[in-house]
Amino acid sequence: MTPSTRHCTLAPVIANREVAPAIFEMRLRASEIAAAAQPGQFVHLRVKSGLDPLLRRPLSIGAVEGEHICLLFRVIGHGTQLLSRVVPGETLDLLGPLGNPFTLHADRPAVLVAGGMGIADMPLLARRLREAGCPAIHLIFGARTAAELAWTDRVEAEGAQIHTATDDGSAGHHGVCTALLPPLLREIDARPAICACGPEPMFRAILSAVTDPAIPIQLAFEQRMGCGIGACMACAVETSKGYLRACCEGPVLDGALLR
Amino acid sequence: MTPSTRHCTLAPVIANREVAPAIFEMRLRASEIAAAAQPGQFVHLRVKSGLDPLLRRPLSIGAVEGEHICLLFRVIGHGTQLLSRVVPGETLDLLGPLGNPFTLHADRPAVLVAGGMGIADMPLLARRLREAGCPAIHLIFGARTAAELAWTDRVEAEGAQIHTATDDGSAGHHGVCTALLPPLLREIDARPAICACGPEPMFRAILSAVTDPAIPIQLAFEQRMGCGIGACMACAVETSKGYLRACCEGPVLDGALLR
Amino acid sequence: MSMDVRLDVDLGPLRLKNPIVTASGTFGYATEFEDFLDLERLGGVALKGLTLEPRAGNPPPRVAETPAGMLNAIGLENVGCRAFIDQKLPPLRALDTAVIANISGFSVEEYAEMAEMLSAAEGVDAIEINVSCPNIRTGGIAFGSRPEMISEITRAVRAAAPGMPLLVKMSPNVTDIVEMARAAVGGGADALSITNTFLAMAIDAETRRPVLGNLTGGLSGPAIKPLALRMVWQVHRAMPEVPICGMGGIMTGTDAIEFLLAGATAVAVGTASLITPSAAVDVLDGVTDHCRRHGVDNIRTLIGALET
Amino acid sequence: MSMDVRLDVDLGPLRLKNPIVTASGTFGYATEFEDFLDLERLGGVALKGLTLEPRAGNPPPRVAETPAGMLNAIGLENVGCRAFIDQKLPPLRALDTAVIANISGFSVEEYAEMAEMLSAAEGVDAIEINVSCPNIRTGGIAFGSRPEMISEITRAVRAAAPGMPLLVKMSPNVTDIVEMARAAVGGGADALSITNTFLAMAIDAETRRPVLGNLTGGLSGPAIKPLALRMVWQVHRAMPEVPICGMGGIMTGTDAIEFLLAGATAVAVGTASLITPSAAVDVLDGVTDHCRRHGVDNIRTLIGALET
Ligand SMILES: Cc1cc2nc3c(=O)[nH]c(=O)nc-3n(C[C@H](O)[C@H](O)[C@H](O)COP(=O)(O)OP(=O)(O)OC[C@H]3O[C@@H](n4cnc5c(N)ncnc54)[C@H](O)[C@@H]3O)c2cc1C
Ligand SMILES: Cc1cc2nc3c(=O)[nH]c(=O)nc-3n(C[C@H](O)[C@H](O)[C@H](O)COP(=O)(O)OP(=O)(O)OC[C@H]3O[C@@H](n4cnc5c(N)ncnc54)[C@H](O)[C@@H]3O)c2cc1C
Ligand SMILES: Cc1cc2nc3c(=O)[nH]c(=O)nc-3n(C[C@H](O)[C@H](O)[C@H](O)COP(=O)(O)O)c2cc1C
Ligand SMILES: Cc1cc2nc3c(=O)[nH]c(=O)nc-3n(C[C@H](O)[C@H](O)[C@H](O)COP(=O)(O)O)c2cc1C
Ligand code: FES
Ligand code: FES
Repeated sequence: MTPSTRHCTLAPVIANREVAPAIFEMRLRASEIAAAAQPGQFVHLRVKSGLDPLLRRPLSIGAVEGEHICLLFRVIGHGTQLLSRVVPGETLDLLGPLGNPFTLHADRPAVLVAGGMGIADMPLLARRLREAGCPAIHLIFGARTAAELAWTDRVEAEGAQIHTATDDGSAGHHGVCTALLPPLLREIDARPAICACGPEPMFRAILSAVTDPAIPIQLAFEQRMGCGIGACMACAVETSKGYLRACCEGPVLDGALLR
Repeated sequence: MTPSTRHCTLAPVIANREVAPAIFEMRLRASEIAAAAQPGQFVHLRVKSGLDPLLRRPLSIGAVEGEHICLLFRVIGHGTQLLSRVVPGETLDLLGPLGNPFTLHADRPAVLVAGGMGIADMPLLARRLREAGCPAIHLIFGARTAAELAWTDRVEAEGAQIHTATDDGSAGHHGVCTALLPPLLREIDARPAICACGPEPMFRAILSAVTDPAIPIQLAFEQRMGCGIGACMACAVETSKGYLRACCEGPVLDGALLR
Repeated sequence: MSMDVRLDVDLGPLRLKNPIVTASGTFGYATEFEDFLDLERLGGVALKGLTLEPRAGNPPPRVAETPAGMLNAIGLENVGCRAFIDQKLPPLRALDTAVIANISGFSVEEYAEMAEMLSAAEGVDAIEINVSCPNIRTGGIAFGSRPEMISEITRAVRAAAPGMPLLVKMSPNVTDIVEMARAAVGGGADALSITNTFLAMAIDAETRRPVLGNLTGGLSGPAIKPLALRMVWQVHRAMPEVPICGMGGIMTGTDAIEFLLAGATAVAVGTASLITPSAAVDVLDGVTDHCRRHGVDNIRTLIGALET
Repeated sequence: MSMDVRLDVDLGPLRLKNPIVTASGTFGYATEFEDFLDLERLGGVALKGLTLEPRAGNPPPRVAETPAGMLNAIGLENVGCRAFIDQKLPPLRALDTAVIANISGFSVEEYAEMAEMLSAAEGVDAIEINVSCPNIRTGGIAFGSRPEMISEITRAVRAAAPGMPLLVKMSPNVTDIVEMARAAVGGGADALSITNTFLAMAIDAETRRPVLGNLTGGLSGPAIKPLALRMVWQVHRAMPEVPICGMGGIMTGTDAIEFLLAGATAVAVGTASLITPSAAVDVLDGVTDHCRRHGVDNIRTLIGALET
């Protein structure tokens, strides 16, 4: 992350719509952030200008289209609830792009693993991999139910092959998505690079399924944040190197640190 | 005030527009409050449903039209600022009508005295006086400048004679409006009843200008409030009978208590 | 269809039909709220703080709004203990809800005298001793900041009203809330109310004056919830057998559940009632919903159930 | 066109070009903010709290949001005093702003040792003694809740760093802030920082667990402003000659003015910097605007100018 690319900006909301139950896609005009964004990075945004909520909320930069960035978020609490009611014409205070991005291993096949809202990282990542000439892109995507498999189309549009799983079996594999990883790895001839975003149990499943040290694994972490810029030490993630900050050493961390 | 007429209701905002610089007129649909409202009473409203602001804000019920009530408010702080941005379609949580209303002495000429936002009480008061057969209604209205003489038309429409004053001389008498009171009293043949709403210095000026005990003076007070329903003792107004609560013994108090 | 939830709790000897009571000073003498809620749905009502003599209270302004909170410096305006018994208590006698009389004194004798009067009067179900009102300039330290004073008052009230359920309402403006709680229990308290308001101040930068007529006042409302929760938890951990009535910023059923988990047996709704007159029953409904959603069939299983 | 306002103040022996500093722990080691503001516009920067040895800090989650506030239980994660001097201090030396090193110890000797190291290192303009971190389980009472401990630490640091401007940062979790302030001044403090965070707790009703890994944490942000203002006012009234750096929930220039009126000579911006990285200079601009609007040509005339 090059510090000088970070911006604090008032971004007009262009669109905000529910693309799946309680999952919203928001499009904002934020040209500087759009120009600088790398996959895996996030914006830290103020939901309202008052005191409620007080802290910013971190959301992945899901896709970039010209001057626009697209976010995908699930309504889980007070902040995202309010965010879901924002209408075009309002502006949001954004800080970004922040955080350590995915390293592109474009010489190998890429296996992207998304659990739930982890999908939010994937369209931009797939696009940059494709642009960098990545030979093959696979997306393994697990959600609770078919209706929540949002943004699959965006990743497919970057030429990725999609492998889905749902907890209730309403689409794709019936069960956890990491079950799809071993057969896929056997199918792929070269050693791939794995990029994952999702809940920690998913990370643990990946780490135990993939033991070959020559397969790079990158994991994008979520952690409660304060500043988002490395100053407050709120966002500690426990690793074999001690606590690392999800907002600057992360959110993308080398899987080897989590073994 | 008959307790059983009080309601806590979600009222849809029908209109909200700036009728003078930083002065807004808001129309809401609140049929039960509209049906029960008496002049001098107020609604206690929540500006937002969250925690900011926390407390309700008291505003006079300025006018009643069928199921609608009209409020007139000046933007002075955080709450009224937010209120000025409310748009039709939103709903506000209203508690009302609250407080002790003006007693109508409809057998005598009425002199209404409004200082600044004190005008907010006057349209409904003038209407009820007219309906009760009041022989003559005079409005003395003082504001900082001509542009702030809002709602004069509404009172005039009830058949009132209007006497204005402005601090900067841009309309009517150049100076405080209470200067208009002694000449008007001399002009009126019968003993009038005085109803006033405005800042405390205005009340003092009225009390010292009108010493005839046979002229009833009613004053509508503003005080910071908590509950608005007589329970918290927040809204104490100092009177010769000790502290009285602006929200239930007031806002309209007998001027004799303030001598 | 919806699950039955058993809601009754024992605040020491005081059985409440459910854990929701109102907080003293925010619910008047209860009848003010009759238009807006059914008083009999409440576990109990703690009424406006009483003094032996009627009090006029502090000069206005008496309230100020602060971020997610409010300051008050009412100065204990009340009708006095005698007029309370003669005028305010009778309409409450017929009600099926616990009536909690809250008392403030300026000497130990005053507390004892009020306790005697109130326990002789029919219709008072419990006495809550307010040792912490920070708004009155007594010319000295608040009773509630000294353990020996807390036990002395509690002992005196206990002796004056032997059979009466007794709550001591703690002041949060202390270094060690557990020490103060021990003093109250040592003096004979059946239960503790935690917490009263936090001494605070608001200033108007434009006029360069304090906002409150009394200069300082007590902070209440959501802003203090994390402070009050911590105190309830500390006291419960130190004395798990002592029932606590928890309060401070409770606006919703979820807030109330948090206090129960921290160790409160009952909770009081204060500032919220000033904002929404029906707040206390709304909180009760929220608590019941929470229990149903989580399959809790007896509210008592939540008390102190925080997993740490 | 716009009036010139004289902004420099003296925090005891420490001259600040303006009264706005950053609050320790919310501004990292300052360089993290270079993209967002000009550090040289600030009166000073108080940096992340240091300990003698590097510290890993508390298990996550380390922050929680509360109504108009936040809890933190960072647990003093820091690089340690030596690495601070070697790595973090050099980039700050060239800056024209006061550098305030904030120190926490687990024994009086540790405080003294850090003070000696820091005063020997070029580039530290003042030392701020944190006697109040409530997050570290030292197995005992916080230093900041005992007057004798406060004076002992202050004396030890004073002796170890004789020429160094010395601030003592008070804990608000006490019955009598004035007593603690007297202890600090008695021990040799040049000025007082008022206040640190308030011990508090957040509970997740769904999971029945405390939100913070450390169970409790420190409350900061707008929610505490009325509490902090009261403390600044109390201490200033008791000891008008002692300079105070006021803090607690300052988000705007108006908030800062309120602290100055209450008696603060300087103010620190804390939580606000986590929300808006440029907050400290925004507050400075707001303060300057306020002075212009009110015809104040020297900020010093506002200090303690509250009319009561
Ligand atoms: C780097 C990063 C990228 C993220 N990207 C996305 C995304 O693209 N889409 C998406 O739906 N979610 C994403 N999240 C999670 C998202 O930040 C939370 O869902 C959101 O902050 C919840 O806010 P709330 O007010 O609705 O919830 P509340 O529970 O009310 O929030 C309370 C506090 O906890 C924090 N918090 C709660 N859950 C989380 C969480 N899972 N991670 C971090 N902080 C949390 C909030 O920020 C807030 O400070 C991301 C998190 C991180 C750290
Ligand atoms: C019975 C009554 C009727 C009123 N009718 C009107 C009206 O019709 N039109 C109108 O413009 N204003 C009226 N006011 C004043 C109006 O309530 C305040 O202007 C408003 O509350 C300011 O809120 P704020 O958040 O913008 O100001 P802030 O200063 O940010 O408010 C802070 C706190 O102070 C209280 N407050 C501030 N000023 C006043 C005041 N003058 N009176 C009472 N509380 C105050 C607020 O309610 C709030 O609790 C009335 C007041 C009362 C008591
Ligand atoms: C306006 C007001 C008046 C109060 N009066 C009293 C009182 O007379 N006696 C008392 O023990 N507590 C009194 N309190 C404190 C409340 O009972 C309660 O302890 C406190 O407000 C915290 O709860 P809350 O945050 O839900 O309001 C008062 C609080 C407010 C806001
Ligand atoms: C995340 C965080 C970390 C903090 N770390 C320290 C610290 O290391 N040393 C210290 O003295 N105070 C520390 N504080 C307290 C602040 O310096 C300040 O006193 C407090 O937050 C009140 O100010 P505010 O409300 O403006 O944040 C910390 C506060 C926060 C929010
Ligand atoms: S959020 Fe502040 S250091 Fe990461
Ligand atoms: S506002 Fe509560 S008694 Fe009047």
